[in-house]
Amino acid sequence: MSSSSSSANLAMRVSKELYLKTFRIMLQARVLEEKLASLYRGGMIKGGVFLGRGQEALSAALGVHLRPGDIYAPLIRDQAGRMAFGDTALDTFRTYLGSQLGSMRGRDGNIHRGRPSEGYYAMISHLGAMIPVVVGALMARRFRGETGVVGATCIGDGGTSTGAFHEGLNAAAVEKVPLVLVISNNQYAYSTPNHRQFACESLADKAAGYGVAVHKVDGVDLEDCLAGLGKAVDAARQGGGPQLVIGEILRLVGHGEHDDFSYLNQALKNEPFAKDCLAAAEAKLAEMGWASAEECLAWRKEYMAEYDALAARVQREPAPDPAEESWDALSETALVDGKQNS
Amino acid sequence: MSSSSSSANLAMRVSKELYLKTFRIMLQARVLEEKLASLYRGGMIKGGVFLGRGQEALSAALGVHLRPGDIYAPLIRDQAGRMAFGDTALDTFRTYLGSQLGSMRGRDGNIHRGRPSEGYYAMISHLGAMIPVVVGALMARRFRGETGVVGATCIGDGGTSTGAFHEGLNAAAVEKVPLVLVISNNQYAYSTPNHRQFACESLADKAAGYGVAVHKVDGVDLEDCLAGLGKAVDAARQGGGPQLVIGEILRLVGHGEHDDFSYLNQALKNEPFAKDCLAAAEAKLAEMGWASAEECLAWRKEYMAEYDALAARVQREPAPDPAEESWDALSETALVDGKQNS
Amino acid sequence: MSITYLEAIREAQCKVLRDDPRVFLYGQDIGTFGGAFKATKNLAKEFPGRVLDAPISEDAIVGVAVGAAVEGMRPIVEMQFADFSVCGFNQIVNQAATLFYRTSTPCPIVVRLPYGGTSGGGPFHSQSVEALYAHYPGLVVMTPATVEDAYSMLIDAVAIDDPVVFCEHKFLYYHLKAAGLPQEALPVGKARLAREGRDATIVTYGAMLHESLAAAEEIAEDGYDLEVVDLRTVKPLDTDTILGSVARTGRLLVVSEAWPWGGVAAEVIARVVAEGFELLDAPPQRLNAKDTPVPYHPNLWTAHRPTAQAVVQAARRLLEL
Amino acid sequence: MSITYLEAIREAQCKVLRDDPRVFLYGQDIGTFGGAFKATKNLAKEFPGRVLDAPISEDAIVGVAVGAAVEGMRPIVEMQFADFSVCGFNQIVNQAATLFYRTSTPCPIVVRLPYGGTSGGGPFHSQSVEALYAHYPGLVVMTPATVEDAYSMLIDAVAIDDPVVFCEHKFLYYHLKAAGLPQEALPVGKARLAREGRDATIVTYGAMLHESLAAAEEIAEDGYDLEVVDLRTVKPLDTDTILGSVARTGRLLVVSEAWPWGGVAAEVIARVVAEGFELLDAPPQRLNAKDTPVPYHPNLWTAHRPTAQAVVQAARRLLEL
Ligand SMILES: Cc1ncc(C[n+]2csc(CCOP(=O)(O)OP(=O)(O)O)c2C)c(N)n1
Ligand SMILES: Cc1ncc(C[n+]2csc(CCOP(=O)(O)OP(=O)(O)O)c2C)c(N)n1
Ligand SMILES: [Mg+2]
Ligand SMILES: [Mg+2]
Repeated sequence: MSSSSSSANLAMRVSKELYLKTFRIMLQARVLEEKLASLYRGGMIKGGVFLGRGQEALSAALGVHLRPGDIYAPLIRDQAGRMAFGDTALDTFRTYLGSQLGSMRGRDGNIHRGRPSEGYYAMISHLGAMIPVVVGALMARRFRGETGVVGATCIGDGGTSTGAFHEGLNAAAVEKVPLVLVISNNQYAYSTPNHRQFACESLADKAAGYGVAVHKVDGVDLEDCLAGLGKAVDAARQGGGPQLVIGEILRLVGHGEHDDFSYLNQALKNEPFAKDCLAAAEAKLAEMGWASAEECLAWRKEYMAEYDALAARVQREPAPDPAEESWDALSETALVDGKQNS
Repeated sequence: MSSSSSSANLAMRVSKELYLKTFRIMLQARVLEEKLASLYRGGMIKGGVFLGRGQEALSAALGVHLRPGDIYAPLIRDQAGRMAFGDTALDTFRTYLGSQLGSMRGRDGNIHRGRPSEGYYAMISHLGAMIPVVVGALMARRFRGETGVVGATCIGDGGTSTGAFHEGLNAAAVEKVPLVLVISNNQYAYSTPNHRQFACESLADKAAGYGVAVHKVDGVDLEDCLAGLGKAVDAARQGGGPQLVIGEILRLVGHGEHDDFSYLNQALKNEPFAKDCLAAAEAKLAEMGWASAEECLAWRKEYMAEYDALAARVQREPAPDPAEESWDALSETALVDGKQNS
Repeated sequence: MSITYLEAIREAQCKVLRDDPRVFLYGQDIGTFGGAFKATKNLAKEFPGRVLDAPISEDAIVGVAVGAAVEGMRPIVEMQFADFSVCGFNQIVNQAATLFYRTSTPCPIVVRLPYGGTSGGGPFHSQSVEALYAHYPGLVVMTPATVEDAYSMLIDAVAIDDPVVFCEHKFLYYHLKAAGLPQEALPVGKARLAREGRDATIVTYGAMLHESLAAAEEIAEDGYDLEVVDLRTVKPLDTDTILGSVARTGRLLVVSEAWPWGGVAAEVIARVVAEGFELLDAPPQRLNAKDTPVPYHPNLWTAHRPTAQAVVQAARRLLEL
Repeated sequence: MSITYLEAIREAQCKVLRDDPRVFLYGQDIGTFGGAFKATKNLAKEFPGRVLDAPISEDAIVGVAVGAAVEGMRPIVEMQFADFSVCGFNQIVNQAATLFYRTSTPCPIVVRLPYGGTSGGGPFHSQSVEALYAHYPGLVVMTPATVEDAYSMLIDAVAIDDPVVFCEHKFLYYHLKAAGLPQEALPVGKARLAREGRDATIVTYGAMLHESLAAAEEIAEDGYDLEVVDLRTVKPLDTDTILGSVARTGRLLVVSEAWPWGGVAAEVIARVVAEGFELLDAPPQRLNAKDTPVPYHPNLWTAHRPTAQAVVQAARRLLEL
């Protein structure tokens, strides 16, 4: 594990360009999520809102290392990674606000959005379930002779307890596919603390049991996230087989916006992983002379204005109309039950 | 890992009494299974026959360390462990031959037998599924204030790939229950060799990922099995939490008696784990002067005669009679669908 | 003082924890946090060590309950949403449901499933899964529709020596209120005449009881009098009560929030026509959700599930047949 | 030359592997070993790298297939026994079955399920699970009953852009033979008139087709002429063909090997009475397995499942109603 850079260490392991680019994505995600939270409080969103506050560095660092043609199956708290992979603020709002024009057309919502045909997979709620799907996608690419492709997906500390996590990671290891699996250990699964979730010393101890490579990153340090994820993604891309990445962080918000997080063990706030990765990155930018606090504030304001406008626009978009729906669950309409002879 | 004893090493780590007792159980299991195979070939058994040939040392060594009041959920190849735990040859024949007098009354068969109310659990076929059940049983004992109890169950190399294995072992670790989980790595899951099943170097590498203690034993060396299982069972009994035991062996027969094992990689026969544990134990007995080949042969003949007679007797027992069956799946007959008002 | 459907479920668990030392609770976030819906609020504090948070392992959760039951406990398991119970499906239908038949060892577990649609729930937080469990032998499947039943049936469920799948409807959690807890209840397996009528019978359960009752009120304005039967448990199914009602009315509409293919509605109709064909004055009809995943957007969701309006329409059609 | 039901399944897979480079096979022991039932015998050799042994991970197996399908492949998955498919239930019903509805991305996977009872199979190697999958939206559920259908429907299944649950009956694997492979087939979703008759209609599928046909022959000796409809797919269900038959005969018996509560039999009856009530001269009846786990002992098993004798009895009762 590379520990986070100290302020004395001005030799960065990642380029200014990459750092800055990722920072801006993190900031976009943060601002966008703040807008989502405010829309939620205003009763504009019918379903739940689950934020990635505090996890932007880890999430975005994965997304920026992926390329078009790669496969990405983000999870609950990956707004930043999604934006890094190319998801738009527009489609985010459309999905949360249930616009008919959103990628999910009101049929599914919020974090479940995606565009599978573009390599951007749409998670189902059942935790762990996306892992084998990405493994299969990578097997398909291999069947077709494609090389240099990477498939990435994420899971929480809680999600590691699912049978799906185990079976999926094991299948990846047996098939030696270029999977990058990022575990965001944010100390809680909903209200459940780590000690009621698993008994290993570190989630990194799981890697040997699957025979996969493992990387620990400081999840609140953008530089370390970028360096660690870069190594993991490269290793996968170059044929090194599945890569497990573990980032320690703290969820800085409730499980969802309905949750007041009253169960947070306050002592955790003093842990190094409890830092706000965005504030830390901003401080680093200033320290490196790459961007000043004023510049960061200007960006924030720019994004706020942009998202306010976008949200307003999307709220005027048409909602899905039941009368226009085909109400078919099959693509082969001739095989829809009750319609096959009509 | 304690390696198997060399012939020079006459200082045994287990008592003559225990060694001899376990050997005789192994021999009983071997002879009984040979009888089952011959009944199978004779068309007397309708379902499948799955033998534990070559796995008797590992299986019996677990069984002899359990006590009345402990919980035992054996798997496919645990005829020896079952007999060590107190299952009888009579009930074995009754179950395989479908006698109405068997513990399963013809409703379930062969390896699925058990007497759960006596701590002897009846496996379902779905691999891995017994692990959380034993965990729950141990939690129940703890609720009732019982200490010093152990729950043991077994799984194959193939069974480690199931989600149930993962969730069950993780639950055991979180609850710190006195579970002893024995993995018999017999190199194959049906026809599937280890390298298509998992990619870790050793299945023992899984332990750290769950935070449980681990023991490797030489699965074909009775002494090592007895010593290793003894340690594991003691540790669990004394509050050391879940214990994972891994024994390397080779399945010496087909998956079931219908299977000619033609897929066996012949090179494996030269591996140390390919030894016949029963023959090795017999040689050891002679070497130690604890029992001669003649004595062993006499025992074998005794068991053969006993089982021939038992099988003949059981074959004359009544088969289950559909007309006498209640055909109720519920214990509360008043709640059986269609009968609740009658 | 009034009590909600959800509070009734909490109170029932509180009562069985108090009265029966064999009871313990196991499920995700049910300890200090009190559960995703607060169905176990304060119970961890009131009953220390008996309300345990579980890892995200539905299969192990049910397996644990089975093992504990074999050893004499009476575990109640909470699934965070019924939709996730399919991750523990094997343990429910193959372990718990077969245990007694195979070994004569009873398996007294209760699996609580917060089920059914709510606005914005979407495909994975809205499912009605009662038909899956009722199809398998060896399970009792309860679907309480009232505050009183939520309370008394959960207490019954714990007392039953067999595995009970307890489907509690999320839509009713906060909305549905009663004046207090019931003193007595119908026996398990008995359906309830929720509304008397003479022109047609609506058989239903869960949240659809309330849509059906509202529909009956609306139709009453046309001078039609609908009888409404609340199934209470869908397995066992109280065919006698249904047949008794159809004998009075001659017409049958079954309303279910589940998908159409092969659920409660089909089962009720198949029984009624086999045993009470000559009682019927018109073809029995059913009203189900549409045969797609449950959509997220409220507009779509409202069109996907049967509503009082849809019941009114279906009942009018039936009355005209 | 004659070919068995099982060989037809092998031949179909051989053909799609040969004709379509997007096809690959994934499942336990299906490689060199050729599968627990030899349904993939020699295919690993004939199509190197395209017939892959999987770990004992039913959930991951289906998940892998879904991911591959999204990327343009046409995976066929073999479950060693249908009974183990419940360990992959979540991926089938929540991942595969919802993908198209949610995202407009088709999910062309085939999940082969060796299902149904055989002598000595017992509770965990005998189950009929078609109703579980048919209940969920988003799946096509096939249940071929003949050698010809086993072949042509499996080829169809691979061509279909949606997930297909292919229930192949183990009892038919070795026993059922045909002269050769078919040249043409009915379209997917169309039921087949397996026997023409005028006195009553038996609707059935899978192994029960043959019990029903045998029963029809026996009853013919009494001068009664039974019509037998083979459903072929249970979802979609060809209601029109069933109604057409019932219109001719006026009587309906549905025979299914599955458990009674809410399966194919209930669904067929609910449809017939809703849409064809006036066609019926007698109450429609059904014959199912008993509502317990499938017993191990042959004596019990024979009593648990419907046999030709049981169909004869049920049909005689129906004819007398
Ligand atoms: C199989 C399954 N069981 C239960 C849930 C309900 N659930 C949704 S999120 C969550 C907690 C997830 O915790 P973790 O994996 O640590 O991710 P985090 O929310 O902390 O990012 C739970 C229990 C689920 N989605 N899937
Ligand atoms: C969940 C599940 N999937 C598939 C099977 C079918 N099956 C029975 S035994 C077996 C192989 C088991 O191999 P292993 O666990 O190594 O045990 P061994 O037979 O070698 O003792 C398989 C695949 C099963 N019983 N359960
Ligand atoms: Mg977490
Ligand atoms: Mg093995």
